[in-house]
Amino acid sequence: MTRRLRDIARKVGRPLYVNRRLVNYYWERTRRNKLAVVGLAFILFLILLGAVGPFFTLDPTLVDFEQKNLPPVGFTTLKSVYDIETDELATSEVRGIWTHPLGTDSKGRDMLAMIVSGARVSLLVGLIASGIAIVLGTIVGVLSAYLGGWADNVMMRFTDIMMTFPFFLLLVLIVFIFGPRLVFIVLAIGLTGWTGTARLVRSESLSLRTREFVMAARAMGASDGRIIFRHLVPNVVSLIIVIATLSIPGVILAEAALSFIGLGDPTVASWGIILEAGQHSLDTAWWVAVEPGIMLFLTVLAFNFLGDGLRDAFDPKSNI
Amino acid sequence: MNAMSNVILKITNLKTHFFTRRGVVKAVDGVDFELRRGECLCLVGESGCGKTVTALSILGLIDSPPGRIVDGEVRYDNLDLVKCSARQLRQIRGKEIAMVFQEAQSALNPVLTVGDQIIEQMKIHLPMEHREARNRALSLLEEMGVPSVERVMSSYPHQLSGGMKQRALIAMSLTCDPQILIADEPTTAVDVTIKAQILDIFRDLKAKRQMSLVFITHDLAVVAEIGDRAVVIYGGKNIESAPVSEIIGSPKHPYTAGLIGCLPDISQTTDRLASIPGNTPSPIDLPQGCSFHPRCSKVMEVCSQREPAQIAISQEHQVSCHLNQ
Amino acid sequence: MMSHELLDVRDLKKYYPVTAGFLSRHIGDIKAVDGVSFHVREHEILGLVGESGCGKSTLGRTILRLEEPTSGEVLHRGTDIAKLGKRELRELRKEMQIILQDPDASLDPRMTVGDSICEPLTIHNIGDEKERTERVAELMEQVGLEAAQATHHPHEFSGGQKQRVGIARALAINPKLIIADEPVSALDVSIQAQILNLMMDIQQEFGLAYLFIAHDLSVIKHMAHRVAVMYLGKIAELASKPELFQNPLHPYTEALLSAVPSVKPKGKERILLHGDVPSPLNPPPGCHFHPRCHRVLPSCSRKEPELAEISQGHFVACHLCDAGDL
Amino acid sequence: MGKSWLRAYILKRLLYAVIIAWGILTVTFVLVRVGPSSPADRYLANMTASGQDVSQIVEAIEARYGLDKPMHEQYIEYMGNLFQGKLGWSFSNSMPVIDLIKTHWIYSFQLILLSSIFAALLGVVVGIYSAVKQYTKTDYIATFFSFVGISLPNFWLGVMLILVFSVKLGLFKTYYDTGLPLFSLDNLKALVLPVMTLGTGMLAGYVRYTRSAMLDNLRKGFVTTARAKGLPERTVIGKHVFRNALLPLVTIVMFDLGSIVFGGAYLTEIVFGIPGLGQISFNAIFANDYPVVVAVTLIGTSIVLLVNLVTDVAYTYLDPRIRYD
Repeated sequence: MTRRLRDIARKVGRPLYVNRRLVNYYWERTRRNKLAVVGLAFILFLILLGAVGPFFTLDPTLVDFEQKNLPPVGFTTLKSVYDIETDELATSEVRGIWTHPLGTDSKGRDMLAMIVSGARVSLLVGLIASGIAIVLGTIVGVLSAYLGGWADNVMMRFTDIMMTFPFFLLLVLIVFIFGPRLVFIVLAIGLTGWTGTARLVRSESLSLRTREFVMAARAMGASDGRIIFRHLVPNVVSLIIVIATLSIPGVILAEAALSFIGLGDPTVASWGIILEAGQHSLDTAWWVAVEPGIMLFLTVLAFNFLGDGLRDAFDPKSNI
Repeated sequence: MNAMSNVILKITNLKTHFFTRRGVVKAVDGVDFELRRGECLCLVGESGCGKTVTALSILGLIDSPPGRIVDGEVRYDNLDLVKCSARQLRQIRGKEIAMVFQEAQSALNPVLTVGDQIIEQMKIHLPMEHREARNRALSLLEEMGVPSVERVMSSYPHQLSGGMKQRALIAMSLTCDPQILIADEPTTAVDVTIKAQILDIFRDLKAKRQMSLVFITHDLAVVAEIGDRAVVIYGGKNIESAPVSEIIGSPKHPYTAGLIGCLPDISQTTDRLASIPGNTPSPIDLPQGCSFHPRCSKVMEVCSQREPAQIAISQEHQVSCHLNQ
Repeated sequence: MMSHELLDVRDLKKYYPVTAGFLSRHIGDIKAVDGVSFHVREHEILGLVGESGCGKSTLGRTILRLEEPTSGEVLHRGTDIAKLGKRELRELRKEMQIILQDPDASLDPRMTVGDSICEPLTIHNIGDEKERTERVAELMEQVGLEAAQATHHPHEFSGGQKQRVGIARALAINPKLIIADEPVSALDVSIQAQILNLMMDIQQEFGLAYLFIAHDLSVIKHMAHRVAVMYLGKIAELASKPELFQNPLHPYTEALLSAVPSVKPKGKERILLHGDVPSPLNPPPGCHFHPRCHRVLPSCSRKEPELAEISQGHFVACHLCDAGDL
Repeated sequence: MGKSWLRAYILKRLLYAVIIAWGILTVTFVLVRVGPSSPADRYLANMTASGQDVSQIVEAIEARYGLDKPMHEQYIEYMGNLFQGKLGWSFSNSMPVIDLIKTHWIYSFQLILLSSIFAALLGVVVGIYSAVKQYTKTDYIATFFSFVGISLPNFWLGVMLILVFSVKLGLFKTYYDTGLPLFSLDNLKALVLPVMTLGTGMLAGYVRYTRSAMLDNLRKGFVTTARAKGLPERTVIGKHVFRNALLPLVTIVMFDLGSIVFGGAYLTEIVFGIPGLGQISFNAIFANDYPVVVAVTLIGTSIVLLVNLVTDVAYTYLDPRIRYD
């Protein structure tokens, strides 16, 4: 059965990227939304940063207590130094230096290097976990809509239970039980985050199934496989792209939130982990909490801008 | 009879454009007509020709932005409605000039009862108590031939059939005894037998209430059944206006003639329909010169160069076509 | 006799169950198609007319088995479609095609129109790549489109052009019967005439038979050879076109004919039906039409009239005709 | 037009809710019990420190609370107790779970209530205004800030607020003071930052949802009808458009509530050290204190299920078209 489906998929499923005219059409529509283009540009920049950035920065794990708590360039901070000779606490002003343009943390690690390597972690977590969630959700959604009957019922009731479950609590439980390892975190987010996708894809497929072009295909004698892969799937692809774009920031935030409450993988410096550490040194080194937060915020914002623009572009009713 | 003094609504060179990202949509681009007291004037045209936008422009109901009346005059009772303040317009809407829309399903608010929606208007325009307004609504519904009026009043739109909803809409438009009723395709979304009933109601309005009607439709057969005079609109302009019998009997514009030839008719048998080639033009880029020339069977060289002026063939019959000049 | 009957529908029924309450009890059926019999001959256009909700579209779809019939037979050249297995049904799809009402919804927005027209050829494995491309070009020209437009998507076409694509797609595998479900009701008047003419030309050129479903009697009169009038899931009257339009026997047909507006209004008094079409879930007893009928008899509310042949080829389901009281 | 079917529907939904709650409880129970340690480990750590013989004590404790039995027996016993309304004993707090919840629920409740009121009131007003003024500068600004709002990680926002208002400006305390009386200005002041933290995201969401729900209805036919009747703009927007926009809005607001209780509110409690239910369950997870985890999950799930049911029933009054079977 699966092999046959795969065969059909190969033969009839022509992915969107092959279809130049249609891609151009949607690109033209997306381009009209300036915020979406800005979002896309930032995401591309971030991907580049994550991919090649670590080759140009210092080692993010390098500890140097001599250089601890340095502010970013252009900022100054007061530092209390114990003077052995006078036996007093002397306050001196510390200036940011270009060796550490974004400053250092309480162990003297370079913030820029940490932010750059954090970008890689956060993006990977976002892409992989939402990838898992979307594939699962799409399979459940399409199958549920197409099979109908008791199979639909079982899958949707299960989805209901998953959706009613306090999501974050579940996540905390799972990560606590299996240990704070990045693999488990990604898996946990992916395996619990598919329900919304499943619902949306199901309802979209259901409405597509009753559309007249599907009826026309059936009247021509098209097989179930052909209808699923040639008509249903290409028509839900745009929805899936939008869901993916909008769910990636959610995943990144979930990982950051887990790290923030102490359930992040301590061996990998994600933005959430840096932020968690920074929270405790607000009065001595505020930038350690501010910098990863800004990156987190901008990334989420960029994905939201892009997702919103794509949704409008794919919506045949929106007049843009 | 002096025709001029009898004019209740006069529209001159009305232009309503929509300013969109893709360009200026000239939905209405120079429409002239006059409505006389007690007559039924039909605006005829295909979808996208600008007939609905014309109707909405009269009452200033164009969504702005993107739409705007860029030129022209709508004269009603010594007032130019185009230049009226929003407040003045509100007092005219529903009270002096009322409208009935095409799809009763979407024209009624789904979450309010039909009764509430009928009464609402009276409370704004007339010094009327709730009870009095309610009684008036009931009697109007009865007049529209609605059975069990009480039930209809307390129903929500989705609980009524299409024909019932259309009647409720007509009753609603009559609550304040307007001078003019503008009906935008009121028979398009209903079945044949219901269509006959609705047309009958309009005939009654004209006969019993001496209502002045602007009836918008794409169906020339309906025009023949109900209209006194007709204005044919194409590409945002009126291209021919004449009494209905003349429009149907001896159309002067090739488009009007084509439209009549297109229509399969129940009262005659034709082997093959005459047809107008091509598609209705998009109001975003109308053809140069006469906007009908790319589809016209009698096209001349001048047609693509110059827009034809409107000329009077007789006192009652105007046409804009180079053939007649 | 059997040879020239392309399609023979016998007592076809399509009910949709209605459930309600805590345990989803079955409380009744919507009888969309309730015992319909007729036939379509080769090269013939049978017009099927009725108001919205009378079941005419469901009938068309049930004949093609896009909906599973509740009971009854649909014989195509003697074979019962209702009993065919999956594979045989697919073979049969080459013989019968459908043209749908909404040209916008009936084309896959993600496919080029060329791919859409080609799809039936792909499904039935007809020809190789090159032959199919040629066939698509040929079809597009036959329906009045340019072959170069094959790579365009539906959103680049107007409503009339999309309907032409739908027609080309239906023609691709040379069917003998086309069920046209309100093919022009979504189109403008001038475009409607183009499509009607095109459908006429194609019918003559390829010797097709149409089951032409419409709510517009003027269109039916223009297109059809014979006409069936449906009311609430049943056929009220069926006769040849001249017979039906000159000598309508069922009061519903009579009222319908008089209700159609015309550019040459008849002097005749109009028969105005009161009330709406009742719900098919709970139709009136006896003759479904009797509450609206202007010639109602006492027996109409008690007994349901049978469809009977009153004269050669003229079938009517009305108690007026049983009684011989015409 | 009674809603006799509604009772059967509510019954059906309640039954269904019980099944879902049971499913969730089971999953939670299993998850917590397969965790890496036993509740007795906590005692163990204390005992080892004081040099006592550990293994005997662990056995004693496990026997005392039935932890030595096979898991399915523990499960049956726990469910049996739950069925009788007994929530069990919190190992880590050494008190009955019910008492623990009784002392802590109010902290979560006041935070969520205040944030919801703040976000909903402001969000709906800004959303309506933004939709009515679509494509104006005000709309762009509102839209932009709503994007910013939904993109701000709320735990980080909390940290930033503390940094600016507490650390730098010294206006507020960095931690929530639990000693304050509930209905006092000081308590309200202590909640300002937490409410801003939790409320900003909600507010931004409501602005967006309200705006899009209003826009969906602003161009509908019945709005034109309402204007054509001469209704003042206030009535058109407030009565006709907003009544229709309310339905999708209620759905989303209610749906959000579920995720806020255990998402945003949870993190906010941690940032500000508010000892609410989120904080308790979080600590309980780390302490393997399964009766607390299961009980809090039960409360959260019940709230979500109940809210969903209430929403669905409310729908039938907001939208007369809805009917469930």
